[in-house]
Amino acid sequence: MNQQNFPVQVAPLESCREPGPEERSMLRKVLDRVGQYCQSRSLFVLHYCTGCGAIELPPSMTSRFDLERVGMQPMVTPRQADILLITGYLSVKTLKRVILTYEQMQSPKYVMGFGSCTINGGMYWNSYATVKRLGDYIPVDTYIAGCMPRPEAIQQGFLDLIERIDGGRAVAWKDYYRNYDRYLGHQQHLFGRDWLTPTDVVGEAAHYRLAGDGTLGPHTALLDQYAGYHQAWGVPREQYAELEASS
Amino acid sequence: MDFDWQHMLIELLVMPTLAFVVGLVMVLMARRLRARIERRVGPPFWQPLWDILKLYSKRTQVSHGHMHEISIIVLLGGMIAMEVFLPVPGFDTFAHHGDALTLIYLMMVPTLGMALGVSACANPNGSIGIARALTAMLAYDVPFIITVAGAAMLYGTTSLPEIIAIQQQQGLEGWGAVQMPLLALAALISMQAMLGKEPFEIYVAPAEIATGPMTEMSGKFLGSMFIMQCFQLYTVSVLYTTLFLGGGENWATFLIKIFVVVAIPMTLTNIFPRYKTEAVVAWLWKWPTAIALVGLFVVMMR
Amino acid sequence: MIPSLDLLLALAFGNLGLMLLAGRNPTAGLLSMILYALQGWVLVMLMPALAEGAASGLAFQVFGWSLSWELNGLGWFFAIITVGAAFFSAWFAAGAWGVQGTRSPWAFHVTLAANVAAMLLLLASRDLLTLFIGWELVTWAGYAMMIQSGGPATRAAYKYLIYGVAGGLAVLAAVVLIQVQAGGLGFAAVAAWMPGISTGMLWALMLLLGVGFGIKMAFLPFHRWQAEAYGESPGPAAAFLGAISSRMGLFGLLILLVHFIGLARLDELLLPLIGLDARILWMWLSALTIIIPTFIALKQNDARMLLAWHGIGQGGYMLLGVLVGSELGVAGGLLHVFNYATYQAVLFLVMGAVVYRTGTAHLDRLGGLITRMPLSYVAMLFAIIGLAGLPPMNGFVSKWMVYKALLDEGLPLLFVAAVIGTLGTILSVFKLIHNVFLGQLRVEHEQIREVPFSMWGPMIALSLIVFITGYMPGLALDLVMVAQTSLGFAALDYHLGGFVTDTGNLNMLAVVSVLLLGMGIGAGIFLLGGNKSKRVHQLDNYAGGHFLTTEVRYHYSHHFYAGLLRLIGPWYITLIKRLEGGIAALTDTLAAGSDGLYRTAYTPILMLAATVLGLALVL
Amino acid sequence: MNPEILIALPLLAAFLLPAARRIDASVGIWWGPLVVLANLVIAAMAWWKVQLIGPQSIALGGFAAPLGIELRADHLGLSAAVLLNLAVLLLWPRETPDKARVSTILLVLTGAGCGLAMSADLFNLYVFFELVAVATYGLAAANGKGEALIASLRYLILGALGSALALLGIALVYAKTGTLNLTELGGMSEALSGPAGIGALVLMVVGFGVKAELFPLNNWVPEVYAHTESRVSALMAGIISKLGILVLLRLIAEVFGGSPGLEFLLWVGVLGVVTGELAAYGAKDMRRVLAYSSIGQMGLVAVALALGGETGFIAALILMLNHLLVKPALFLIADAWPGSLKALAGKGRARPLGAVLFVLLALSLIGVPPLPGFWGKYLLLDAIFTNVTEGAGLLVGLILAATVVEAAYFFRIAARLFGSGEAAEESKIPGLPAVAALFVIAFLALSVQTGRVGDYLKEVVHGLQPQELRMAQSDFPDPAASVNGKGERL
Repeated sequence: MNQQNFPVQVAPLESCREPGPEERSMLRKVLDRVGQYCQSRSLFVLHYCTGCGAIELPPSMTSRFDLERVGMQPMVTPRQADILLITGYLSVKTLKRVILTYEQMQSPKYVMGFGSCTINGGMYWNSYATVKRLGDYIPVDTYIAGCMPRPEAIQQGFLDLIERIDGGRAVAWKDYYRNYDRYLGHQQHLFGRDWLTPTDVVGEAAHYRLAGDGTLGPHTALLDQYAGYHQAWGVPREQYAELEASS
Repeated sequence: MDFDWQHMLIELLVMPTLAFVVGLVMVLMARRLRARIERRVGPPFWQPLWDILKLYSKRTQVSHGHMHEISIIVLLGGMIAMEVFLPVPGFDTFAHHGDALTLIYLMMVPTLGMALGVSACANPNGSIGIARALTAMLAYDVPFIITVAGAAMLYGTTSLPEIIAIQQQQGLEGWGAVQMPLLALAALISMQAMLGKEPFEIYVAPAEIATGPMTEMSGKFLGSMFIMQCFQLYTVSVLYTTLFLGGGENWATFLIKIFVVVAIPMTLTNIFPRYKTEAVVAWLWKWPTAIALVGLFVVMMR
Repeated sequence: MIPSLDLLLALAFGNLGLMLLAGRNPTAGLLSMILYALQGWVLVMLMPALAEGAASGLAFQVFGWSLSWELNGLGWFFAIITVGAAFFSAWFAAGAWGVQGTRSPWAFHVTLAANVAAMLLLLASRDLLTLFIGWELVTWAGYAMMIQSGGPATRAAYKYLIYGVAGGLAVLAAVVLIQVQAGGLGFAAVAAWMPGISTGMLWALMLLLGVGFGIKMAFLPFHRWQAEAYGESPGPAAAFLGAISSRMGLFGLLILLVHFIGLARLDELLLPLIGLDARILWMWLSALTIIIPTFIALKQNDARMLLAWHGIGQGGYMLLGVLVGSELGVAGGLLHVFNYATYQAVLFLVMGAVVYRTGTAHLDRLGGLITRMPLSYVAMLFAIIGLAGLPPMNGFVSKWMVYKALLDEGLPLLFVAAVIGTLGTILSVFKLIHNVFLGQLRVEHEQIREVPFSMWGPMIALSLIVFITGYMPGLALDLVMVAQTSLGFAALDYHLGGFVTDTGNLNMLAVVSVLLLGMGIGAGIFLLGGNKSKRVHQLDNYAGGHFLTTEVRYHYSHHFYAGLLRLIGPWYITLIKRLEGGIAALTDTLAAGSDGLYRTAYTPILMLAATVLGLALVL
Repeated sequence: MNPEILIALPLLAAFLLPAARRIDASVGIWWGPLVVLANLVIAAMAWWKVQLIGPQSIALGGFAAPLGIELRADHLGLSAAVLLNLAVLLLWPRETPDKARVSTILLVLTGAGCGLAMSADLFNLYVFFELVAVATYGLAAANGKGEALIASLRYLILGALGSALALLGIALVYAKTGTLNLTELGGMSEALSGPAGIGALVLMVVGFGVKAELFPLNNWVPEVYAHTESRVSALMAGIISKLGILVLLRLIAEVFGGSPGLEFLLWVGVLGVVTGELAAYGAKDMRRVLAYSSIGQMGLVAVALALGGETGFIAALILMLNHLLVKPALFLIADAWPGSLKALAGKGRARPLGAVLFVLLALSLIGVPPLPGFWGKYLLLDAIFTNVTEGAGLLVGLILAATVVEAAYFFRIAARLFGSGEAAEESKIPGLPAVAALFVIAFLALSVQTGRVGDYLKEVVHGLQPQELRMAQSDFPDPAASVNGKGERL
């Protein structure tokens, strides 16, 4: 592997931290409150349906339970979605996709672990290829236990989440930015040192003032080391050719 | 032509706002209609507004470059300009500065803006969506243009306020829908396609190309496209009402007319699956075009 | 210097001589720019003298015919576009492009100067003989311009040449016929003679001259030569050729149809059996010229070919507008000549810049250049909006005038045909800008930069003209009116922003202002309405969970509009192509036969046969 | 000096050459050119004299015209003589095994050609024509190559047969009228309006047409031009073919004007244009292309001749003049590119001047304004539309279609020349041989001065004494008196 460094631009951390409640203006507070309310009333769900639990979703969405009543709609791409719904077990391969999808979603974003598999591996606990705890890799707001949970449980989970969003308590997504190094460490442990996504979480944390003490660390340093391979943006062509040759 | 600046400024601000509000209600109506047909309850009253506000209040906003952002501005600007040039009861100063042809071409500006922005996102799903949207435009504009030509022939003018005045002078008999029913029918079908509703819904196609143009749209970008949807419903219905239903005598009848006009495609859309792209083009170039041509000849014979 | 036609021609030919001598000098481009600017100045100064015609002191006597030149309003209008197009093309070639972008800057400057001189000579013709001489010069100068880059251009130019020679000879036959029949060749004399001639003769002349001029304009069914010939020319040459060269055919057709025959006489000329009159026939041919090449353009995979095919299609609007015959229509048709020249030049220049930087114009091998060449992108954006005929650019105004004139004259089907052409144009120009500038940037284009000022300068300047004449069409209409009154039509009633008619108005000042204000409001909502956005990398993109890397070509460019083409693909009939092939094959066969005839061994037998047959024939 | 010297001097020199050669071998080299140079000077002086005092008739040996031999020192004859001498001098062959023998041939050719140009008597015309023919047979084989010999044999057979037919035609004329003097025959055109007269014209067209490269008497052309030295090809295509036309021009202008037999010439000409240009399109090597193109051009001239009238004759003359200057230059320039057309790729870049001039000259052949070929074609079309009542459209269509084909093959060559290809090897022959340069300069002068040359050609045509003027006059007039010095009709 090549040893060249492509540093990720990070602004000084102080200016990247979220301002405390006392620093926000009155208008800001009002707008944030309105925003929170709207966020809780309008939730676009991205279903990550790899497991068997997906079968319980159609009844929740259609005429029997009609989740549109509470402003929920299914959405197609991570860019548009607010909730990432993980239905069932995750293999090591699919977890990579889940992490990419999660990172491509726009904050505030919420993850729902659906079924026992996302909590402790469930019936796949003995499998070498499945992930035991989703929460190690991405921050999860709500787990819905059961194998598999009924639509009523799903509904309850959503309502619970709505309540917490409205109250400003569903902030697990901030944890991902603040303690990115820890999540990345788990990911690297599973996928290897050269694990990379095309997204730029550290940059986002800096840009949106979401950084914390745990944003940078030994694991993000590894990112710098391997960034150039995937992100040829800004890489001089001859260097890129070298990289191509070396890979 | 003397410019009444004060009045114009009011129009410039009030008309888009009105259009947005009416459009929001139209979106709500569409969603409720869908829910009713599917035996659901449907969203609450404020849902369309909440959606847009939520999207605007997103903490992170992904941009794919300046063109991505400029295109949204062009999209909103084109839509606002379009609303201003529509003749609605009490506000038609600007409608005198353009005509039906101007309006039809102005309607393409937001589409072009959206197309450029989507392409700037560098996502092939979006590009495919735009390619399909433009293909659909090529398909539905042929019958639509024939109906516009027929209307221009019938009324002898392309000025929208004039067209309204001519229809209102003659009462219900003077309505375009009565005078040229075939053209009105063809226009109704093209309107269905213009709004991108089933069976002509080819460019959003969530299951196929991941919502096409909206694939990479997030946050306020997506919110702006939701706003565009409100404007679009409003514009198309007002245009149809102006050409075929005598325009608005006053706001009460006007609102009834435009909501009825929107309700038709919104109902139909829920009972159809989607066509393939080439099938959309073939169908639109066959049936509505034939109807419109017959209608045009009928108009020209008179 | 007193501005006169002599001075203009002297400048044009002086420029040609200068370029022949000094075309290799790095300052040649600047020099020729100055000379084109001077020519433009002379033209502007000539404007007041046009009412009675600006005559040249130059005169030759050959075989009893006197050759002399005079510029009238129509020629002046075309001349000003010619000189303008040459100015911007020369500007583009004056800097880096002339050094690195072309095999021979000398060839470019010389052929450009030759084209301008030949066109001015043609536009200043006052009789059919000088017209024909100018015509042939333009044809050959165009050929010289096309072959300069060699390679596939040579083949394309060869095809152009065959068409051009055939058209030129058709014109020649008509000129001689008129000379023999009418006894004179002056435009006025011919126009005075025309009303008296028989219908058969009129058809014959219209066919000969129409074919001759129509070929230059790539009028249907002679449309197959142009795209390749213009597309394969190097950037600024293609810009010049595309902007104005084929409009010489329009100039000829205007003289023929409007000046000589007259629209009223065209109405009386009925086609046998069908009962259509000649004017409607010409209009439908124009409409087909709009539609068919436009949809051929949609299929192209080379940006320059796509543009060149559109150039053919746009020609249809011009003739269509003029043939409507109303003031609005004529003004629209002529305004479209101007507008088209502006945006077509921009488009070819931009593609020239792209080729200069990337080495290709293939639509499958580009993409995402907006981040690298933003100025070129802006220029192309303005120009494609113009080409598509959407507000707020100038192409919308002229097309609106043509549409409106068609509707006012009660020709809704032609209106529909014209709009279908526009719709097709929107589709293909979007494909153009998408595949070249938008979408994903390819790895091999990471390092390219914007072109230097000498190249983006003319592009941006022209695209500003595209916008400004769209905002204030009255500016361009001032020029158009000179040509319109010279053609014998009444002047149109217009103001700076557009028109007030009984049946509908257009005020571009209002439309564009509202559009700009709307964008202002939109910008306010969008930029202030939410959190500030963050630019992400192009590989940070939705791919259904797939990890994108630079090895993944994540750009939809190949087989664009797949659905549409699946439907209309089989509709592209290749009748004309097959006809061309058939004629070529027939010529080959006849050539082989003739060759064989001359290789026969028993020569005296032929002689005796000829003698016997000859005696039998005459006795 | 008397114009008859023009004939006598070269012939005498030709007879003396074998003897003179015995004295010193080098005589064989300079003798011929020197004599022709002298002859050229004499011809130029005679031409100038005609310019000053007008055309003259010369009775050889002092006998009056009907009995004696009449020579006509008029504009046409002397112009042709000057051009012939000039052309022979410039295009003196180089690749010959025996220079003296070629000198003899060329001297005979010059003398006979001058005689042919000035003869006002059918029999003399025939005699000189035969002399020219014999000289050209020799010339065609002069480089001693096998192919050239075969080609010249083919030419010989055709030429001999043609001469016999021409003689038959002349005999017919004599039988009908009892005279062979052209001036006198001009007054007797009624006697020749019957089948015999028409037949005679056809026979003479066939006979003289062999030299004039008329269809289908011209299948010697490609073979001969392809295999002789380029200078000989240039000479034969440039000037000798024009001598055949000159005979026909005199016959038609003075005797057979308006004869139905001209229709034969017309169609022979049209077929020549069509087949010549088509064959050139199909030809695979440069020399053949030029040879076939020559056939096409001579066909055009024949059409112009057949149409007659002032316009037709001027058209024929300008086309001839154009071809006379262009074709030799083309042959000489093309010398640098022998063999197959396919080998031409990229060669033009090595010799840009030659290639550009090649294109320019080709343009004139195609008829592009303002080059002289254009005016020829223009006048030809004018003559067609004026004189042909039926089928003018067909005629024009065929000629113009052939012109398109002409443009097609010339520019296929041009495209190859300027196209990409391997770098051309260095060849001995420069891009633009000096002689070709002279022709090109003359051609450019013609292009610039087309108006003035046109005026002169008008005078030449007027000098041909159209027969209707003759018929009005009862007795035999003095040719010099019929036209005043300024060339205006009386």
